[in-house]
Amino acid sequence: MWRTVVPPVVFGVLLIAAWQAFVVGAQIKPFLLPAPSAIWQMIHQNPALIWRASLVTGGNALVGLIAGALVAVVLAGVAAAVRVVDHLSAPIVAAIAVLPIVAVAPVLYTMFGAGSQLPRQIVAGIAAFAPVFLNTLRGLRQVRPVHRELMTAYAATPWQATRAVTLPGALPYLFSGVNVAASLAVISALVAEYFGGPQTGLGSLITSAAANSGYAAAWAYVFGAIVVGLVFYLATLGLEKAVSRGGRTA
Amino acid sequence: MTDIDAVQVEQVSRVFAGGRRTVTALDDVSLSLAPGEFVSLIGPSGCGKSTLLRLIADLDAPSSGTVSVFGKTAQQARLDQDYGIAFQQAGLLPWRTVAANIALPLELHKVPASARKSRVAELLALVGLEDFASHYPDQLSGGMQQRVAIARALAEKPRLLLMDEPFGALDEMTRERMQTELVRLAAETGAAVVFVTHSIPEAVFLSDRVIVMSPRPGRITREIELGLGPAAERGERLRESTDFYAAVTAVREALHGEGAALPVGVETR
Amino acid sequence: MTDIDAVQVEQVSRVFAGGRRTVTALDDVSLSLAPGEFVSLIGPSGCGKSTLLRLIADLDAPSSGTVSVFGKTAQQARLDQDYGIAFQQAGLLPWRTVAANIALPLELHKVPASARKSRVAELLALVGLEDFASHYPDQLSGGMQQRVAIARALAEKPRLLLMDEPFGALDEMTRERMQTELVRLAAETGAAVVFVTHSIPEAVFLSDRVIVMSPRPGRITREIELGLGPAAERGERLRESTDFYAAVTAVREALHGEGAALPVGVETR
Amino acid sequence: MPRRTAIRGNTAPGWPRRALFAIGGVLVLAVVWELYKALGPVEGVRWGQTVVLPRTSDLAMPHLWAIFQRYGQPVDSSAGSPTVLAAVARASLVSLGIAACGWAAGVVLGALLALLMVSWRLAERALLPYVILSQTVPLIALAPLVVTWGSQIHAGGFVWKQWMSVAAIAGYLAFFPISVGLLRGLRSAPVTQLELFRSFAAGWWRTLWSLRLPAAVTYLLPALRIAAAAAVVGAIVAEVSTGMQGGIGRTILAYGIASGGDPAKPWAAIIGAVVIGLVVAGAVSLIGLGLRRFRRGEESS
Amino acid sequence: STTTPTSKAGLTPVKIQLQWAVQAQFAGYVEAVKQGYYKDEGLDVTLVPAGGDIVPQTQLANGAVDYAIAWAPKALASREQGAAITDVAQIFQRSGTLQISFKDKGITSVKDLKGQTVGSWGGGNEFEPYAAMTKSGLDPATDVKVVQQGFDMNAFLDGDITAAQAMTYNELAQVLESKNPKTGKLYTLDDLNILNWSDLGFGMYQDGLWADTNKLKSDKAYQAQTVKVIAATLKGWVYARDHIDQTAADVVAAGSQLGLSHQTWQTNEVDKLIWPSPDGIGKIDSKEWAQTVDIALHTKNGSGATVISSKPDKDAYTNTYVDKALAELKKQGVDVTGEGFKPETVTLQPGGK
Ligand SMILES: Nc1ncnc2c1ncn2[C@@H]1O[C@H](COP(=O)(O)OP(=O)(O)OP(=O)(O)O)[C@@H](O)[C@H]1O
Ligand SMILES: Nc1ncnc2c1ncn2[C@@H]1O[C@H](COP(=O)(O)OP(=O)(O)OP(=O)(O)O)[C@@H](O)[C@H]1O
Ligand SMILES: Cc1ncc(C[n+]2csc(CCO)c2C)c(N)n1
Ligand SMILES: [Mg+2]
Ligand SMILES: [Mg+2]
Repeated sequence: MWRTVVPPVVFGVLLIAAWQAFVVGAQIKPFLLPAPSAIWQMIHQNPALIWRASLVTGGNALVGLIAGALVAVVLAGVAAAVRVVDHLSAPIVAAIAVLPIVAVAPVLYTMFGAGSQLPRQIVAGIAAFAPVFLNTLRGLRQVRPVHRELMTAYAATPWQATRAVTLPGALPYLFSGVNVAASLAVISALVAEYFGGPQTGLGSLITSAAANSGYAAAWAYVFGAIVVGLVFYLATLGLEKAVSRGGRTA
Repeated sequence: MTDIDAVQVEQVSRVFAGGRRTVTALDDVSLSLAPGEFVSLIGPSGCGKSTLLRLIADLDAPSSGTVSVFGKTAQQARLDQDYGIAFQQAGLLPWRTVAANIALPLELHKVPASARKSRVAELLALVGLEDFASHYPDQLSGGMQQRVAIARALAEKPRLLLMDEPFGALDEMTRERMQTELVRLAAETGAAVVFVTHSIPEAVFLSDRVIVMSPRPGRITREIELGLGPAAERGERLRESTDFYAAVTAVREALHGEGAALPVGVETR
Repeated sequence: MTDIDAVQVEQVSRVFAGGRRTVTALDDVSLSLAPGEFVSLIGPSGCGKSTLLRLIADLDAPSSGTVSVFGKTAQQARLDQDYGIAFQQAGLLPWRTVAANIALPLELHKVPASARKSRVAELLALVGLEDFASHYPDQLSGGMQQRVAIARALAEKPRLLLMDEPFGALDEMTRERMQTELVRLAAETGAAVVFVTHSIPEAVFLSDRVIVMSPRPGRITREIELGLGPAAERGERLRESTDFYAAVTAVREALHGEGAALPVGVETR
Repeated sequence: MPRRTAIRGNTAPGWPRRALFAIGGVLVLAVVWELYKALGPVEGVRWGQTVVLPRTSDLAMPHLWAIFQRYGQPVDSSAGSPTVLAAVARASLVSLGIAACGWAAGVVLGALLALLMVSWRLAERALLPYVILSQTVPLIALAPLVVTWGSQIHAGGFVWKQWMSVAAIAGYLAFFPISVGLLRGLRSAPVTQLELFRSFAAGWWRTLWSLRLPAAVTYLLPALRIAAAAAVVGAIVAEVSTGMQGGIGRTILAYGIASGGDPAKPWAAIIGAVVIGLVVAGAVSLIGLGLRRFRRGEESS
Repeated sequence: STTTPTSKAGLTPVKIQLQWAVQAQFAGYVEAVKQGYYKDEGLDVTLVPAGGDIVPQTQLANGAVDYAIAWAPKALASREQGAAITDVAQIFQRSGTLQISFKDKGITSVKDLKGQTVGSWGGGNEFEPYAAMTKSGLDPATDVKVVQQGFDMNAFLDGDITAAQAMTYNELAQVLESKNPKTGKLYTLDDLNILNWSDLGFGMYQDGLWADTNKLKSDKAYQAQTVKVIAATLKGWVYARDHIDQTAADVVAAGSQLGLSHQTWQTNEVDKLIWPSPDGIGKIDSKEWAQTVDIALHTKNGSGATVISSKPDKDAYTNTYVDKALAELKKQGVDVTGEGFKPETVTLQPGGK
């Protein structure tokens, strides 16, 4: 605990101190680089606004992450079981993995309506899909031959084998995908706000503040985004710990 | 023998049609096992020991010939759960506790929870792991893991036990203790055992009969009937007896072809 | 012995300060090895055999006591490349061919390419793998891999060989052949050998002296001097001789404490 | 005992079959698209207030053949206007070049970080959380800083160009998978092999070069591929953010602005963006071919 | 620095930061380059396009460019953050921002926005409608649903946004270039209700030319150069007024990715925001300026902050340089007021082609 918490905290404090010293020492104008103290002041002035906007953006990211991960897991299951599906979906999955948000977000707003949060959630879901799908598929393929034969020896039904062996074995892989997907979902939900949807999230606030050179305020909202990302990251780590107690895969 | 044979392998061949060439893993192998009999398969790497065991377990099908288990087809015997099996690697599920690993076959076959619980407790006691019921496999030593795998193989009181080098990963001392235990367990439950091993002393110590195989194509070259006394009485003393050494020497010679050592550089696998 | 000792371990202890409790892996162990002498370490899992070997190889440092190799500190000996080492797993680099794996230590120590090439050819012949020079490790059987690792350990003609259960992964036949080879190699190169094993017959077959250890804390409990004749003459016959069985029995008794078998359930690791 | 199970037959279909399947997959998607467009309601399928299945108007889902037709037509009515295909191809090449620079920069930065973290445990503990959190900082906030501070750099004859800001942002996204993946890879060398090198008295650099790096290849390759995709996405977003002209990101935006009257046009550009992503990922896979011998034992499928 | 490096043919290099990609919104600058007006003044001008997140006035303040085009409210906000910049020529005399809605929605006054989905670009472009709503007793935070408007008008066309923000010269054209699915023909102005913020008294100064305050104070060469830049630019705008079709073609040729009819419309509409300029193009009117400052001081945006918190100091704008430039142009006989300016009627093609 000590060893995992103290070094990053010390590093973070040093980083912020150096940043502050640089801004103060070199008399950097706030429109070039805001001082941490100024950012903190903005956070302090407007915690309720940051909180509300974080809930909106975080909520979209969460919905997208859960939906994207669920679809990815189900599809990975099908692809692992049916080779044809795997080969058919390969180019589409590869394309989804390289889809830029800038390209899909405007299109999604047109397809699903610009007044709702859904396009943002879809963007987050698309971003979360690829890492979870690819990792889970790898995990599902990683079933050890001993375990597979054990299930045959027990005359287990396919569903029993899936539940007893395949799914639990794939969990660590699934989670390493979810870990990556978590921060991707947050950033994607946020960037998607740029192209439409209700102006209630962190993305809208950041652009708005930045366009007026209000970088201290902008970074106060970025701080909100970082905290949301951190919460997602820790939550997925915690979930992984809780679900996959008992240690490594073989 | 008045009973139906536990295992009846008749003129079985198994040919693997690999990419470029075909490998004859078993060629015209016949073998029968009486109920309660303990038979070891020994032979160099690649002679088809595992293949034979897998055919009996219906994890693989013969290219020709028939395998019957307790008078049924191997498949029927598998579906009826007539055998328990243990592989070289313990093959425990790392996300299940020791107790849950042992309970796995019972769970899969819908044994009610209460019956399951008492059977697991029995088995834990049998392999001396009562205190480790709620440990996870990675918290156990290799020997303890192997014992869990054996308990799992015994869970449904099978009349036939199939074991593929189950002690390969153990150190000599633990291994010898496990051997003593296995002989006792087999005698107590009256199960027939097919036991694959690379170790001559192990085969000799455990078995009623040792079957020596040779590779390419996999064939049975010798069967050696041993008379080392009733299972229950085997122990440390036996390992140091002259009878034991004589039997070991006999198997060694059957195996190595009367001292004709192969030249270095020719692999046997 | 007029020469400086190949290995001199004096009153060495090694204590691991783990999270909750400390483990005394070695407690006041002393040992010396003459040049060209072949010594085996045997003992139950966790008695500190590997730890002792690692101290000699300067892969770990003692908590107290001193280790010297050919009269220097263990570290100096390592930097001078006075020893070759082989681990239980072959530990070959999968992306290097057999030849490149054997050449690795030579490459690291900037032996010129031509000298390297001829030495590798020599070593390949020594372990009987001339035909496999450009194969990759995954194309070899376990036994062949182990031979590559041994060739690598011998590459710089070390005066001291450290081997930690190098044959653990091999099947009995291959293992016996490798043992015969090793005895021959050690005799030919005049290297001293420290050999860790779990197998009593192996220790007896190979060694001039067997050192029996006991765990918790790791201590040397017995040293058994063997007189099974010059290395060059050991072979299949020896394994079936009465002398051999007598020696095996002696080591077994030293190891198991005169037949006092431990009850099942008490792990020794 | 490490018994090899490599004997298993190679059941993966060969190259041509795989390609056929891939084309089949794209065709299936195309059929689903057109079927839904034909059968789905124009207003989309609604669940309460929100549209849960897309609208099928030409604006939302143009016909696929309209998109392909659009490729053959000029971008606009001005004299000498190139076809959309030519314009998209040229813009894609521009973005590809910038993404490649960003990727290279990200690889270097990520590798340096990984080396630092692998050689100094404390650095790993202190830095790794920030490496992960760095990816939650939106480019919207970062782009102005990069542009502003980039423009402060005048060293000798060197002048910071706009595309460099784009490449820098692409690199910012690319370094992350590299640092995390390479760190794992460098740590993946088995202890026994590390000790072997120690027993050979090999120094840190020798061990790095001859052991840690080769052992890391299997981790590095997927990381390089993910980084390539990230660099492309980063370049495209950054083009829009920084206002760089000539790339595919800006083209998507420009064609999007016209989408009201010309709905197929932005799709033509979006497909271009996806194609560069695939090209880059494919090119990186070629690196994998060159490093084949370091990937022995990797499962084929 | 006071040393102005000279480039090829002895011209002084100058960078002007646009607010967006090259389009007819910046026609005057494009023509000043094309017609060689900058070169005639001894300047080698580069027009630097901007994108979503690039703030022109920041680029100016940190020295990346020599001049920038910026909207006054945003530039004033940056000044509060320490950016030392000055408005030296107010090119657009009127605001071109509209709120448009389809006729059937019946939105003819600001009050009708109540309960509607209102589009906004955010980022400092939203103060005019916010000020209007506040004035009319609507709270923008609760009485309307504000939706982020993207770069296209699809959300408006699909009805996701009832009242969308639009520039007369750009987004309005985008709508008029789109087909009405019901009729299969292009939308026309008759299909729309338009709230024009400038006409309603909420206009704020938009595209103006901003310069570096400190250099204006201390650097004689920069002062002289500023006059030259303004003079050439104004001449470019005069050309754009008098040659609408040619200008549109030149803009397309300069790399605009939108079509010719769109740029022709845009040139025409931008001209309308400039001409006629009774005081001369580029002059800053103190009353208009005061209105901009007043709205900026009192209008709250979505996050509750006002654009600026105190009145800008006197360095915020100056007519000194534009006056010199105008005098110069008048001497050359250039018509800098455009009294007789008559806008054309531009026909938009589908997709702006
Ligand atoms: N699935 C398979 N495909 C192709 N060949 C196979 C397959 N399984 C086994 N073989 C071949 O059949 C032969 C017998 O293999 P088997 O595993 O039965 O040997 P074994 O006696 O158990 O050896 P070991 O002692 O190494 O376990 C070997 O030559 C092996 O290469
Ligand atoms: N790095 C370490 N940290 C803590 N304890 C250790 C470490 N290495 C070894 N030990 C402990 O020291 C004791 C001796 O270990 P060692 O590996 O030397 O045993 P061994 O005799 O080689 O056993 P085996 O036959 O299983 O290889 C064991 O109890 C082990 O748990
Ligand atoms: C996200 C977003 N921000 C601003 C605009 C509007 N816009 C585009 S050009 C222009 C005039 C200034 O150059 C304005 C206001 C938009 N369409 N989308
Ligand atoms: Mg086998
Ligand atoms: Mg050891």
